Formats: sequence, structure tokens, C-alpha cells
Amino acid sequence: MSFLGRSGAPSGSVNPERVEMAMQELDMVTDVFNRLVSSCHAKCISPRYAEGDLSKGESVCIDRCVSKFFEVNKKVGEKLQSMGAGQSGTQSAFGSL
Amino acid sequence: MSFLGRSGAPSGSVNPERVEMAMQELDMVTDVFNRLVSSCHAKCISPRYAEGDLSKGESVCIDRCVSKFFEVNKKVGEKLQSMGAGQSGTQSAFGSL
Amino acid sequence: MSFLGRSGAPSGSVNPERVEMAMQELDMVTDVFNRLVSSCHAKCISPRYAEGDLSKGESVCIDRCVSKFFEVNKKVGEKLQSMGAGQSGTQSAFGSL
Amino acid sequence: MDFSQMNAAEQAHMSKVIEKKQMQDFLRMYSNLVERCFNACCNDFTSKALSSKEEQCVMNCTDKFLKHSERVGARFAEQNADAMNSTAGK
Amino acid sequence: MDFSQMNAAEQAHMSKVIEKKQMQDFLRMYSNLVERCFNACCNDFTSKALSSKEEQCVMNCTDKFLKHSERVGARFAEQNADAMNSTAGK
Amino acid sequence: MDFSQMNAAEQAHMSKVIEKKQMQDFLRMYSNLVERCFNACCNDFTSKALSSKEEQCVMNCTDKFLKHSERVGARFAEQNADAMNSTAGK
Repeated sequence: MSFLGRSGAPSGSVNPERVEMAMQELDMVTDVFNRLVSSCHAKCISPRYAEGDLSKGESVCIDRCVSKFFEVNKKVGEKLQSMGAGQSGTQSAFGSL
Repeated sequence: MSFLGRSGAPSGSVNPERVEMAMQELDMVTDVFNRLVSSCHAKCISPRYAEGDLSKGESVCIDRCVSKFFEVNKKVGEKLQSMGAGQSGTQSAFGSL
Repeated sequence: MSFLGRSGAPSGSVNPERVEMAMQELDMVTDVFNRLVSSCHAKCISPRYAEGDLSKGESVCIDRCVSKFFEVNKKVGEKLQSMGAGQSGTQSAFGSL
Repeated sequence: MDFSQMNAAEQAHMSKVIEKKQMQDFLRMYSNLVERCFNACCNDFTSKALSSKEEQCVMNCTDKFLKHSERVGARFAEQNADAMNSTAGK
Repeated sequence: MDFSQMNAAEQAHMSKVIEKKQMQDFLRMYSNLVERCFNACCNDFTSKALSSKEEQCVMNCTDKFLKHSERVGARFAEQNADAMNSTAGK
Repeated sequence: MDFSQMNAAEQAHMSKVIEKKQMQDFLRMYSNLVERCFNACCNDFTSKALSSKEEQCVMNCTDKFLKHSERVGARFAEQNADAMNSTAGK
């Protein structure tokens, strides 16, 4: 999640801007984690719920699912960076503001 | 999105109430936009992803989809206003508070 | 929703901690209510929309659906408490922080 | 929810918070309703105008969803009150 | 949205708020995109590495979603402007 | 996430924020779990009481979801640490 590449800033009292950025990063990590849990649950967990333990197959699937999700996260991040995104898509909603 | 019909209020220093209302309206516009993107993606974009460009058919579908979504937004807004909503439905959750 | 079992704390001026907790509980009730509306809509309401009134069958289904949802809420809450949850699952996302 | 453990200042503060939250909840319910009824009723994109059939569907969908929410809300309040009483009884 | 009813101090405040919101919206769009393209493109978990076919799918999915959002945004802005004008005309 | 660039005051502030966030995340996980297991396990509305079969399903669903989250969390932490190290190495 080092996609945002914040530059280090040193010492002193509470800098609201720095705290704000850390909180945004924290929110993002939580958001990504929740989506990851949900996606891998849909991909790997049998919806019959005949027992409460993860089967061997489910466990292996989860491990691979997390790996692939991280790879996808990286690819999408690189793609967005290469496009200088943060500019297009999102802002267009505010074109009329 | 002029559904809320806020009355104009003039001049001076920062009025927290007015800023709050503008922020609520901004949140709402963003929320509607995100739902619009998601709905029209589901309606118009083929999930095969054989190429990265929008096809002619997809592009036309998006334009019509946005139009229809706005019409639905308008119809639902009129319906809610005619019912004097904001009163019923939502508040019932708080009946026991 | 008394799952959180907050202990009563008395008198004085605004205690930010107590207000904060009440707000969290309020957010949770709203969140649960919205999920309940959405789940029971999916379970009980026919998606044909040939008329605007609830049919007799739909109404009965809604009543039972809410009952069952509350029972599930209770069972899950008991299960989480018996596991001393709030510790595991959620925090693991923050293992690397 | 039980606010009786709060003092007057805190209760007043909570009322304002709840009022603001109700506005936000209403706005979310509104856009949720638009999304839900659009998705259920609009499946033909050979035209950009809403057909009368689609419009009727949207009106019924809106109507029904509000009645549904109201009924769920009424049952929810009852169940919540029951849960409260059985807790208070202990 | 019409900010002309606001004074300069309020407009400056709103600009900051909007800027912060755009950052948050961008981050949400990013994780939404990852989830969406992962779900659409990855269905084989016999290996932990992304296949070249899956990777191509993810790239196309990302590309297409951004173009889709941009187009929706453009139409949205037009419709919003129309709605604004017809309201202002009354 | 790397908080080492923060000073002590900022780190203390972040700890409080994270603690509050964990409570919120727990509550969201709880209601998400209820919704998920209700949707997966309850499909018969000819009765208002949970059948023993439905109850067993809900218990297994809860159990399994928590174990799933824990495993995803463990892998997530490893991958995050790897990503951190490869960035730090540059």
C-alpha cells in the first residue's frame, strides 16, 4: 500500500496535515482489507456451512487468493500511476461544481 | 439534484450550518455519482474484457443509461416530495430510541 | 442491540467519551437496520413491481424475516462474546501497523 | 437505545446529532432507492427516454420499498423494545 | 451545485473540503477498481501467481472502467447543468 | 504502514484514533457477519423461529467467517511486510 509514496516529515508537535494523511492511509488499508476478505470469501468458501472449520482446500485457496489480490492491487496501482490518475475519472464528477 | 431546495443565505464569516449543508449536498452528489457509475457499468459493460476501449455499443449504452438514471432520480424525488417523505420510512428506525 | 453492555455513568457536563459511545451505538443500530431492510427486501419482495402495495404474503414474510434476523443477530452476538472476540479477526488487519 | 444514563447537556447534544444523522440517512435512502428501482426496472437501452412501462415500475418499486421499510421499522422497534425489557428485567 | 450563495470565507473552506474529498474518492475508486477487476478476472486458484491472461484482463478491466467513469462523468455534468438551468429558469 | 516518520505526540494521537477505529471496525464486522450468515442460512419464511438446521448453519457460518478473516489477516500482514521491505530496499 506504499502506492501513495508520502515523503517523510520530521519532529515537533502534532501536525494536523500529517495525522490526516496517516488517517487516510489507515482508512484505505482497512477498506482494502475488507474488500479482500469479502472477495476471497466469495471465491474460496463453500456456502453450505456443513462445518465451522476451514477445509484444507479452502485454506490453500485463501492463501493463493490473497497473493493474487495483492498482485492485482500492484498492477492497478502501476497502471493508475502511469496514467497520472487522480486527475481524470474521479474529478469528472465535480466538473459541474 | 436540486431536490433539497435550499434557500439562499447571504454574506459574512463562515456559517457552520451553511457549510454543513453544502457538505451534505456534496456527499450526496458523490454518492449518486458512484451509484450511477456502478449501475451503468453493470448494464452496459461486457465482463469479458477482451480489450480496454469502450466499444461503440457500450458508449451509446452509457449515454442512454445516464439519461434514464436521471429520469428515475427525478421521478423518485417527485414521489418522495409528494409523500412528504423524510418523515416516514427513515425515522421509523428511530422509533424506539 | 444491548450487546455492548455499556455501564451507566452519571451527571455533569458533556462527557465526550460518553457521547462518542452513544454515537457509535447509534451508528451501529442504523447500520443493522439498513442491512435488515435490504436482506428482507431480497428475501420477501417480488421484483416484478406489478403494483405498489405489499401483498399479504409479502407482509407476513417481512414479519417473520425481521424475527429471524433478530434471532441470528443474537446468536452471532453470543458466539462472538463466548469467543472473546473484538480481539482476533478485526485486529489481524492491523498486525503490520 | 437508552439515553437515560446521560445528563441534560449530553441528551441535547445527542438530539442534534440524531437530527443531522436522520437527514443523512434520508439522503442515503433516497439515492439507494433510485439505484434499486433503476436496476430493477430499466433493462432496455435502445432508447434514452424512460418508457411508460419503466416509469410505472419505478413508481411501484418506490412505493413498495417505502412500505417495506416502514413495516420493517415497526417490527424492528417492537423487537428492540422486547430486547430492552428482557435486559432490564435481569 | 451552486456555491454562489456562499461568502468568500465559506467558499475557501469548501474548496479545502472538496480537495480532501477528492483524495478520499480517488482512494476509494482505486480499491473499488482492484476489487472489481480481481473479481472479474481471477477465477483460478490452482496457482498463486497471476497468469498472463489474468493480467491482461486486469489491465483491460482497469482501462475500460476509467474510460467508463470518464464518460459517465461527462454525461453527468451535462445533465446536472441542464437540471440547474431549468431550475434557475423558474 | 510506517509511523516512524511521526513524532511522539502524533504517534500517541494515532494510537487513540486506531483504537477507536478498531471498535468501529469490530461493530461493522459484527453486523456484516449477521447479514452474511442470515442471507446464507435463512431461506424459509413459513415460520418466524429459527429452525435448528438454520441455527447450526449460522454457527458454522460465523465460525468459518472468523477463521477465514484471521487467515486472510495473517497473509495480508505477510504480504504487506514484504511490500514494505522491497520498498525500503530501494
